[in-house]
Amino acid sequence: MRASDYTMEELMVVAGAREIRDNDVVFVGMRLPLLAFQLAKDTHAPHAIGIFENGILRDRPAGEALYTMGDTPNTESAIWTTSMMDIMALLQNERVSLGFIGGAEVDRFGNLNTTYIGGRERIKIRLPGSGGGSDIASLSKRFVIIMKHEKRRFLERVSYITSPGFGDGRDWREKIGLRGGGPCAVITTKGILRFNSETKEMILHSIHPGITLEQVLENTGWNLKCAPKIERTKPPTRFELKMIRKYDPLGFWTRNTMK
Amino acid sequence: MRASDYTMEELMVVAGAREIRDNDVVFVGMRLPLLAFQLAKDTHAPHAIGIFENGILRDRPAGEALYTMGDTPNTESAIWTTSMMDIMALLQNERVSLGFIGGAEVDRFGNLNTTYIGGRERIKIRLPGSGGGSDIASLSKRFVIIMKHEKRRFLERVSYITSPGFGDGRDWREKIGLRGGGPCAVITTKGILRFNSETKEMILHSIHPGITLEQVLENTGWNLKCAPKIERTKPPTRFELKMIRKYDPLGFWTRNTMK
Amino acid sequence: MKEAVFRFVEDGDSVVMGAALEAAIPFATGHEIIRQRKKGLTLIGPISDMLFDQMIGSGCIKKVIAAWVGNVIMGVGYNMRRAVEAGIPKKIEIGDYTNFTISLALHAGALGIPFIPTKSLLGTGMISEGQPFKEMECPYTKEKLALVPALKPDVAIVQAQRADEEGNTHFWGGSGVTKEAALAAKKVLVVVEEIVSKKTIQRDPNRTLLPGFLVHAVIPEPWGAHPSPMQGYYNRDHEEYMTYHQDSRDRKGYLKWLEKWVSGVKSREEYLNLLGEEKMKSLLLKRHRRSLPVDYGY
Amino acid sequence: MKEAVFRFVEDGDSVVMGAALEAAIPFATGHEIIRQRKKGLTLIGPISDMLFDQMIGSGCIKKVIAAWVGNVIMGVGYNMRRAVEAGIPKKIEIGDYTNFTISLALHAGALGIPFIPTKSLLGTGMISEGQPFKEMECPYTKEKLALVPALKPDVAIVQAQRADEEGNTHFWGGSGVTKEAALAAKKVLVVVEEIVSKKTIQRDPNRTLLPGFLVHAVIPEPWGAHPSPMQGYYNRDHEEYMTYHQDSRDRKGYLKWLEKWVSGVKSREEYLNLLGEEKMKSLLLKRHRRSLPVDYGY
Repeated sequence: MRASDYTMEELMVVAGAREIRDNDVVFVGMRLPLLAFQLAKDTHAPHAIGIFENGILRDRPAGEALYTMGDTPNTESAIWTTSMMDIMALLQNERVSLGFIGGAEVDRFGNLNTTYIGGRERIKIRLPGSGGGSDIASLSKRFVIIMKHEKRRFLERVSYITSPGFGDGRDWREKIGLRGGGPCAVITTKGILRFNSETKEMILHSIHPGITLEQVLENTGWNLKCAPKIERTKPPTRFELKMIRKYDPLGFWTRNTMK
Repeated sequence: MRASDYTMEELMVVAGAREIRDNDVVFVGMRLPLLAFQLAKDTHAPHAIGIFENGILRDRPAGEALYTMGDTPNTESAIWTTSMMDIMALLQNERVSLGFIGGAEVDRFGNLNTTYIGGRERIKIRLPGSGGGSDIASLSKRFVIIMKHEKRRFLERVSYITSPGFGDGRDWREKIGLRGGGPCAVITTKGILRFNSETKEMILHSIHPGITLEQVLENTGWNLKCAPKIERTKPPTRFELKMIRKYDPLGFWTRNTMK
Repeated sequence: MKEAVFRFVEDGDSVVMGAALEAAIPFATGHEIIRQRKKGLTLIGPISDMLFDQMIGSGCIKKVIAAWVGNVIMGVGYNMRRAVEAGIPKKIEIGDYTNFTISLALHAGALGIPFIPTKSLLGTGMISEGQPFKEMECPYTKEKLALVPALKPDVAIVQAQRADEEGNTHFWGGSGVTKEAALAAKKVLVVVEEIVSKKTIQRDPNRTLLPGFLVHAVIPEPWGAHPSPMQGYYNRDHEEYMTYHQDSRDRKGYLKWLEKWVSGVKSREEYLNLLGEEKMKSLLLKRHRRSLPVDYGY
Repeated sequence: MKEAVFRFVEDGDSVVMGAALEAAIPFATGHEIIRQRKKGLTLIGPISDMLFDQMIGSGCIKKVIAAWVGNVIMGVGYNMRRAVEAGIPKKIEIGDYTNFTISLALHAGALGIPFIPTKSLLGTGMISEGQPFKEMECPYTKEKLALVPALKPDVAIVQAQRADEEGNTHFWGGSGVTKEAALAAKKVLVVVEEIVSKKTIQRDPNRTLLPGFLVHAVIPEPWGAHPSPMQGYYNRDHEEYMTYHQDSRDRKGYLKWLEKWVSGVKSREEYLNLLGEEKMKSLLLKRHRRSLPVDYGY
């Protein structure tokens, strides 16, 4: 499939879905990850379970396109509808193997800021805040970050940590008292980045079709290291695209049709 | 009504019911208090609400005689069936105005032992334990004790506190960190005792029909003080008896028919 | 509705709204609060979706305690940004929580304990000085814990499907932090699609979210959650969220929106007239899916 | 049942049973554990009613963590007394909790936190030395608090009305600490009156007590809770509790009871044959009371 046959968002959904393993318990969240979960269920991860912080657990995609987790089709045919406490109990009790979060700013060690651009003391932009993102980052066994790859978003150091990645690297999470495993991948509009298992620094792992290494480096706010062999992100298959378009028929999330 | 027309248990149920005010939220428990609650609902406290630690809240008596709170008629037509956590949350959050508990041993300041006769170190008899009794004693705004009046049960000092009364008196509850109000009455097989508002010592308030003051004093293990004017406990009315016998048709709880 | 808001929501109160997250948001109640020009309120909720933004813009809010303030499908809330960044129409304070920790704070409030520990928050900007959270070493495991202090709101607005006249309330779908909020609050207002007989409640007591003795007012207000969805009654009106996002981009646009949808209507009835029958019809359920009965007999 | 107990209940395990208090007690599972001569088990439960007493008498129990051990309508449990007071058939240890604190301990386990504070326990004999509870001063209010450490049982036996083959479980009635126990436990066995289709579960997801991904085995065992009641299926068999109380007054009597009702039968089926059709019929519901449907459509 050629790059002109799909959008960057569709590629990111596919990349997100591929991070989901069969039998994963996925803290789904909203937007692209929600599509990624539905796609994974229809492809390689039929046994994955999705949980939603409003109090929903389901093991098959909703019967209609979702805009939010609170939409009525997400409740219909769920396995369990309950309270946020029950869902978060699963998360804190280490029953959740994978979470997804987005971010406005990320840094070299995968820390995310979705609250105060400019920091809490000198607020430039007030963003919506953590939502469940910080909880997922702290408590899930591993999590995937999905965001735009721009120089102003990829910083050496975020000015405020909403959702903790690896802090300043190495065993920071352990020292600070966190139980969860930290970020395992960053899916961006340019490529996929992963983390060095020792230093916990973010490392370029693959580049999306049509993007050059230079473009990635130029749009990263620090001296980004690369994996020994940088891969080319595998484009969506025809079936994957078909499924994404089924779950986002109007292209609200993946074809920029309505914003 | 003459003393020969009713049993001591029936009199105790009536006395228990009279402790329930209209609009009370009552932590009901089992045995005689359960009958007292049903009786109060049918007489002077139609707005009282009963809660049960297995997770039941109801505002009218069950449709059939109950042996335990877990019996099926106690669930049918309840207002709320839920978890113990929700019920206990009401209790700890000061939503419960009245609780009932029984005891094997009680002392001068209303502390109860239902765990170790002889104390934890020199166990003479191992009793069933706290159940919810200790929670009710600690957390309800006021509670009523119902038990047999015998010298071996009414002690200067219990050897083990399962459910706290007023400790060693006065502001002990406050000092120890308890929030609830402590015991307000002890309904026994001989009379009704209440507590001095300052010293928190148990004081004889009324004597049941057919019982003498001497019998009460003889069966109390310390020098029991009396109220300025000791009353005579009002016997059950015909209607009260009728209702009790409706809720305990076989006399299991109140006519000693089956033990 | 008018009377309940007048009597039970007082200036300066802290009020939980939107406790079920993106569904069952008490928009009708929020709009009535705006119309009554309440002052100095603190809003509490996990994800407020755009209701909090609407209320912030009206000037009746002093503080927001939340995990996320914005418009869930569109992103940022412009009134919130204007208030925080430029003090328009009024400077507001934001108490930053996460979804879980707001849930824990209300849970601690409901449980009657002063705090509850968690493994979330550690290493984040939220646990810094001046914030309500503390760190401690666990006396059992020696691990680091964050402590979340109890929240005891003055008012909880519970938006639900049905209740009887005493306030015994049935709810279905994901309830978010609704129960915790109601059990923690000093006053509870229940807003429902319909009032049903007490028997309907008693025939399925496990469906009860909240017993009536904790409820101060029961308000029947059909479509009271629009444009958010109410399971079993109507679907989400996504379009309204998109329109509001555009309308509220600048202050003038927001005021126009406010005049049209809130100040310019006297009640939910007038609001629904404005919304139009056709729109309402398009949001009705197309596919019914009824639960199967269970037996509570003996 | 045989296989599930064989595979998932191991010698030395801690096992929650009777989490719903006087109803839905897993008697069938308890009896199977006795038959398989498991050793060194720790039983956990709020009010065990007579099941724990039966198991203590069989010698497979090392410790009981509970708020109350006995026979709810008759009082004391004779096997428990013999074990504690005289070491017959074996000395057991008892961890004394209250109903609330056992609930909190399992809740903390389910929540993945090491402890939870409470205002219960203060001033009682339960918080004394050698016991699991600690006192602390609240860092917020400076008041005294008791701390309840988390319990994480090896196994939770969940007795419920119905589940699908994946273990998604529906329950109605008061559930006591069942959910907390199951969410806290490492292994979960679900014992139900009937296996239903997944669709039945999905048509009412608020009725779900527990999702199947936490469940290790689903065991259909009709009348598995007898003589305790199961809402919607059968009522409590009070007589059995009275008889057991008399039978177990001395060790010889208990052993006779054990031989007749547990060792002498191979399965629940044989137990029910022994119980007799007439008795079973007398326990069936006389008055059905079905819940009204709610709509989950969209």
